Amino acid sequence: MEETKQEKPIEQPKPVPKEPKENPIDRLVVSSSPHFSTEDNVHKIMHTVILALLPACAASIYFFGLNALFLIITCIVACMATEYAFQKIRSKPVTITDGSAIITGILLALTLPPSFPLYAAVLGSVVAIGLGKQIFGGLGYNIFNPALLGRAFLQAAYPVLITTWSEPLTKAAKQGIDAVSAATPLALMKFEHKITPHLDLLFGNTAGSLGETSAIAIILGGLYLRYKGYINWKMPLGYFGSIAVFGGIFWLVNPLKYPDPLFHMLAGGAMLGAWFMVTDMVTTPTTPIGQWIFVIVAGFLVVIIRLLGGLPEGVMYSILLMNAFTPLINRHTRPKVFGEGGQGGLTG
Amino acid sequence: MTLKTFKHGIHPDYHKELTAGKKTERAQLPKKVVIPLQQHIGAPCQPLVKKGDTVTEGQKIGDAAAFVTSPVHSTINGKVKEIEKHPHPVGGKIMSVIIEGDGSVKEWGNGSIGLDADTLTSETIKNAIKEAGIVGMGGAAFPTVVKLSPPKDKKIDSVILNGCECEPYLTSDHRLMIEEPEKILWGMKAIMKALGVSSGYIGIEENKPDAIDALEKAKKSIIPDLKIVPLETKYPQGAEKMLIKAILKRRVPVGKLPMDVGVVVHNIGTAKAVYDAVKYQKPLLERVVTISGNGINEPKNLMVRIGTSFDEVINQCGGMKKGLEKLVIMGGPMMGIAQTNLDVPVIKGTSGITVLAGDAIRPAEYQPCIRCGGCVETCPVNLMPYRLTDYARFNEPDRFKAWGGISCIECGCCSFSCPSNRPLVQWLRVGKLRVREAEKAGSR
Amino acid sequence: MNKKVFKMILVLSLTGAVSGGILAKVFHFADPLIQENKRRELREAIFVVLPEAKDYQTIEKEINKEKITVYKGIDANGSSAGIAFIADGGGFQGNIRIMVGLNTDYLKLKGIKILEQNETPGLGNRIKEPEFEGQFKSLEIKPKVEYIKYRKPEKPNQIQAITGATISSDAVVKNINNAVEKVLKNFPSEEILK
Amino acid sequence: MAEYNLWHEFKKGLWQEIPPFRIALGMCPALAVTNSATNGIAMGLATFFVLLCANISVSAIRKIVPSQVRIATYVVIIALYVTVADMFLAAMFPPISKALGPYVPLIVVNCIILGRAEGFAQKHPIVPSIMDALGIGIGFTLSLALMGSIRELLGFGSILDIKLLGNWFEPWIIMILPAGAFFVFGFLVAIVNYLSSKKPAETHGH
Amino acid sequence: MDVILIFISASIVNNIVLSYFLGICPFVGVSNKTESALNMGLATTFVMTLTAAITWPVWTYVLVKFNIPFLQYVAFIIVIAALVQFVEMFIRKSSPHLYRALGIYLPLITTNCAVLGLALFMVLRDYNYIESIFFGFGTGVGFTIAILMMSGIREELEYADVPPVFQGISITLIIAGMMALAFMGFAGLIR
Amino acid sequence: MTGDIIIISAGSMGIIGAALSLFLAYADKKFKVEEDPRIEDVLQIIPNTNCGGCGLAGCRMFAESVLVGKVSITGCVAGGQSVADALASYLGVETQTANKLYAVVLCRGGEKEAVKSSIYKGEKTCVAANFTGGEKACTYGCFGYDDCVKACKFDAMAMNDNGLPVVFYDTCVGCGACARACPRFIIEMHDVSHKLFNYCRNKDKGAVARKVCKVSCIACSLCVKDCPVEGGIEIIDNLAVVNYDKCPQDTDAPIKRCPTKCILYDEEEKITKEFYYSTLKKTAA
Repeated sequence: MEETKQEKPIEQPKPVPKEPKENPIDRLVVSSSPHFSTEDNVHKIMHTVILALLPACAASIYFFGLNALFLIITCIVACMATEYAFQKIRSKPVTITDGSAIITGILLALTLPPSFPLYAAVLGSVVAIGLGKQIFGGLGYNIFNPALLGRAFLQAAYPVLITTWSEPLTKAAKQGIDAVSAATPLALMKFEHKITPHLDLLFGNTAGSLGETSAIAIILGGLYLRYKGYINWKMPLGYFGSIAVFGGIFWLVNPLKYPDPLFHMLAGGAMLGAWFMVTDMVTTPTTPIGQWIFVIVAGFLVVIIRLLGGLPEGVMYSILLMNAFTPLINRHTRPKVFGEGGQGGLTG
Repeated sequence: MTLKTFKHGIHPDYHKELTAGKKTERAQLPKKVVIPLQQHIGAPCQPLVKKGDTVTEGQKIGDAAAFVTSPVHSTINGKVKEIEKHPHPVGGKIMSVIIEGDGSVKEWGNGSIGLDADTLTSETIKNAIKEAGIVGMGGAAFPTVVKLSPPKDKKIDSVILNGCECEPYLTSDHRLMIEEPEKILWGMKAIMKALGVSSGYIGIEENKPDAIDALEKAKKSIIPDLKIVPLETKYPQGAEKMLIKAILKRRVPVGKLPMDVGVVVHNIGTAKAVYDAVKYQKPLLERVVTISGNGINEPKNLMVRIGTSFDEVINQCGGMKKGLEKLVIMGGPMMGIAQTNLDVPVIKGTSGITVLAGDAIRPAEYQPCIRCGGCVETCPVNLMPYRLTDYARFNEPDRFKAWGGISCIECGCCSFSCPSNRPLVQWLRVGKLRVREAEKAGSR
Repeated sequence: MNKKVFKMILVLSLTGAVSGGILAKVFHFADPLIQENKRRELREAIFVVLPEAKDYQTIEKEINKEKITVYKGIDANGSSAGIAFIADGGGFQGNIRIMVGLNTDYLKLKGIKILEQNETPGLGNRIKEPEFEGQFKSLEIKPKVEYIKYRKPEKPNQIQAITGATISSDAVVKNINNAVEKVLKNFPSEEILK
Repeated sequence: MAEYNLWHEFKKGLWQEIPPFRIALGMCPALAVTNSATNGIAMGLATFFVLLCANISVSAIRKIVPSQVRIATYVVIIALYVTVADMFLAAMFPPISKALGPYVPLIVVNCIILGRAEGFAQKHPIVPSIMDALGIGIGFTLSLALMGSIRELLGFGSILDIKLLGNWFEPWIIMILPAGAFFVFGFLVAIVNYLSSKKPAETHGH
Repeated sequence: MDVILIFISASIVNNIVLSYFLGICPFVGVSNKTESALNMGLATTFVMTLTAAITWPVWTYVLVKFNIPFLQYVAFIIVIAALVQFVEMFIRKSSPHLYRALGIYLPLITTNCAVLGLALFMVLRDYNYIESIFFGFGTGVGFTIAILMMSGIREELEYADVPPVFQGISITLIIAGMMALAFMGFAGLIR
Repeated sequence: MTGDIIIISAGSMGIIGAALSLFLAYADKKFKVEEDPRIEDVLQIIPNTNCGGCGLAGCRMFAESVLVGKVSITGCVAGGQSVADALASYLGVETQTANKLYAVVLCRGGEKEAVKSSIYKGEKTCVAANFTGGEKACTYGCFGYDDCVKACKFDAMAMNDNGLPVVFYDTCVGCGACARACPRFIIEMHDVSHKLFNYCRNKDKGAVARKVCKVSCIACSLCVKDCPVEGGIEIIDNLAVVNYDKCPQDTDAPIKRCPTKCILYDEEEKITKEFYYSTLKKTAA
């Protein structure tokens, strides 16, 4: 018995499709209903998201110069290379052209400080795609937002490098120095109780990660996505709303100590998070109620971490934490099946 | 005023312009018809004729003793050539009577339009409908008389005529409403009489204003207090449960019938057939079939004898386009059934024949689910299809059932809206099958 | 049935008793060594923050039911080499215990040594690096020890915080300030110097 | 026959059942104290000692313990040896004792020890139990040393405090943190899975 | 107020599984189904609360009083072992269904290092009786949260295309690592 | 002093131990639950793969049932004779002979033989394809997807080059999972003594059947005539059906004149071997 088991081939050969003799067009197609489908597809969505990210990239290059450009390119290339390598090793179809790796690369780059060393960015990209996505089986199966996972890994691996910020070129030029190490608006708020003017935050005239600075560029991209119908309006709106409400409560309690809600929304990663990470389809709930829970709790966590926690910024952790809860949320917020529950057919 | 509708659903391209403006033409008399002995939900009929018998148009050739069943009739004059298993458009092979025609046509009465409603009793109407073999003509083919005979404990208070025709491409009901509104309304009146119900509704999607006009105009003299309800154009507006929700705001509970909330829903075509049956004792011999789709050379609405083969019908519409992959569907593209063989006959439930070609066919390849939630957002019965399909694929009938999978109405919204092009409905069907299997095994 | 219960009780209590006995015996041998280790550690820490000290003397006081201990350093000449005490307080994650050495003039620190900390490796835990600890050498404690960020200290009572680890730096400074304040209040210099 | 068995009992701990990768026991210490190779080895040895003593004792008294208090009795015995080990470390190697912190007492609840006591020593006489403890103990120590080395190398650039990677290497602090421990452990399990899935395939060719 | 902080700290900020690596074995072993994970979490929470409630007096009134603190481990573990066995018998009697679901995992609570760890931490941090109970309860809740999250993720992964070598313990640990990363966001929240 | 500590330690531990064991003894008495401990033992004996071959819901159910005598000790088909023997000796009853079953795939219309009528665009599993019909014109034959192979828990099936499932005669334990997985009921479970099979399920008339597949049964009745025993083979529903009660299984006489070679004798072992050779060749190359 043992012997025969050993002999048995591990790989079961798939039948080789035979070339049909007759012209295949003469044969009718059969498929299960519906035989019809929407024109949207994954590639289209992904490419639109990339397009929507361009303003933010452009803004970061404007403010931080070539450093930003190199960082973005490095992340994209490293992400695509990792995806390619993983899929080759697993002998799965290579899907680096579907754009999802590019998005991860851009998003990762946008969360890094401009002076971040490129080798570390490569490490982050490998982690983002390798650990964040491919280990779960690739696009669609990942639990955590890959870009944020990569960034969280880097934050833990290189805590110093990732908190070393520089002033944007626009300010540095004014001060006549090349690159000045500086604090982000949130760090200034937290440790030195200085509030950066809202206008600077809006246009991006502050120190910070590539994509944290210019709120307006991100809003542009986000609105474009919304216009194309690829993001659910609930997600950014709920997230901002939740941040504003909880931030506002703190502000009302002590306006001197805590910043106003608008500051919360404009500073740090809240913009990028709200438009491009909370709206990530794969890692957020699919049910209507679940989506509300996700954004509200995430917004709450942001405020708590920013104001009471040890770290100045909480957007990344708030989203990662909620990502981990997403499967549970999905399971427990199943919409009520039509006609389910109650006898109330007549009243319903 | 916002239009009445239900929650969720989708807005596909309807492509109704191909045939919506085309008057219904009478198809050529077929030389041979294949009458399957089962064209309805319920017990199959036993043949009443033998090979070699001569039959006339309208002669009953098959019947069964069961309650839920419907007799079948010969649709031409001729001779029974064979009684054997023949491919059926719903799939598989069904015992069918094959009749070779002699080319003659029977005349059914042709008097003034209208019924002598006062002299008709509920029983005579029901009897006429039963004898005429009328089944729901929207596709499900449930025997009409059964719907008209509710159990005593179920009080029916409303009748809805379903004129939504939400399936893309199909226009057969639309044409019927424009061309024969009086007959439909008289049929409706007979149905209401049979049920003893006074409140009637006709639900029509607002993309058919001409049909609404025609019915509004005609109803004044026939049933003045009938309500014609324009509905939002949205798929699947025509699904029974959705229609009842939209018009009466009632929810049919899971696993229950419209009857349970006091409603009976009939199709437009059924109403017209009821009129014919009651007025002329004419069985269901022919029906309007929309032949459309981008693979058809001349899309048309045809009045076709039941039993005519698809091949013959398609040939009368200029045939199919050459050089492209083609998909022939009985019904519309959302819920219709793909055909492997064009030898199958038109049956009572064939509302259309849609031929898709080339790029219009959904590709076979699909990508992994990106959990966009599109299927959850569009599902009219509030399911989570992406999750249910996992349960179906990994054969977990318990979970499938617990998550409400058996409530799926297979409308196809989920697959339609899936950006990864996943065959969700197919998996859901597998899941439902597995639940049934598990239940059978459990009760064993 | 009763026999079974009896056996259960016997086995478990016997096992308990035997292990209790064995442990007591082992403890008897190990405890002096463990205590010795602890003493040596303390001694070394005191000598780090009070470099001139060759010996020390423990002074304990109970104030408001709280025991405060200071160690008076004694140099080669037998005169006071400053006093040392432990500053204990919350850090970023868990407690930070610092041995603080104070000059006898009660104006300047002689040095500090981080005894225990649980800060983020690579970030907060750089407080135990000599570059950071060294900043406290001869630091003025009046009015208070302060930290500043991103710049070199400007005043004699300032140190530079560790970049990215503001909270840990802050915790160290706070702990030291608290402990110093407590010591200054309860151990007037005359008392120590005598 | 006995000798053949003994060798087998010893050997299985080194690869076939190497903890914590193949039999998922004793994961807590494997994660918690392996931030440097030294700590890993120390923890491994301490566990080894307790395992050996516990296996011997349990095997010796296995016949007189009633089943209702079996687990309680065994854990008491284990706790006894753990306390001994703890005191020994505190007395002789204070720095290591400090680094291992509260994880030495947690050897008591290391599933490996109770697992082996329940699963093996309880059913076998003393000598095979010793061999089992030796094999599993050595396997566990090696595993911990391996994990400690990897984490120390990536987290500090050194192994056993000897700097191996030059200054060009910016240490990955994460490797010293909980998250890094989970990642390294996860990957090691995957590698062991991979290696063991390859093995039968090789023999398949013959 | 203090007890609430202790509770939050034990359950979320300093999660016993994700930042102290305690209780990994059941965390990995019983987290493949949400239902059994929840039951395991509840059983553990129950045992933990009881442990805190019983070990505290043992520590204060026996070990400290008689000056025999070195018996700590032995005394604590025997209490825990007895408690777990009691819970096992109780569940077996009261809910055979639950017993079958948890089955072999119940004894695992004994070797759940989180339980002993909790008793040791409790002593180390000098909590008073009420604080100890809240600490025990909070730790149990923290364990439950962690194992529930993990089970949710793992149920999701049943349908995912995880590479075979990573399936099982490996991916579970890696996810735990990711969760630990995410929980780092709470660092410094309660000092 | 030392003596004191030892006595105190030993004493207090002894008391704690005694107290707890008393407590446990009480709990043990109070919460006593009787469960047949033999269930675990039986689970150790049977393969415990939950294959469902016994027709019960899982192995535990089988263990419970066999202990109360609801099912025979030969009920575990996956375990076969050896498990039946082991159970017999465990339960102290006389052993019985287990019928060894194995799965037979009754369709040989693979890629080469069957005519294709359509292009299937949908999920490539048999159960899904059964809703619409697959590529092949024959509506009774094998779809050529691998539901049965996936259902096999014993690695006793594989798809061959011709797109048909192959049963490994030696490895098959006869649990029937594949037969249950097949939506067209092509796979049947047979006793090992059965050797003669009609490898076609097409119930159409000969002319129709012949059109869709080269190896279809056309109901020509030649095998019926050639069968040495009257009524050993009958034509039912346009199919030659072997009546195993009557038809002798030691002769290949009936297959000699079969025009389409759909009825074959002693083929299963051959198929398995052929498959081995072809795959071995491939792995070597």
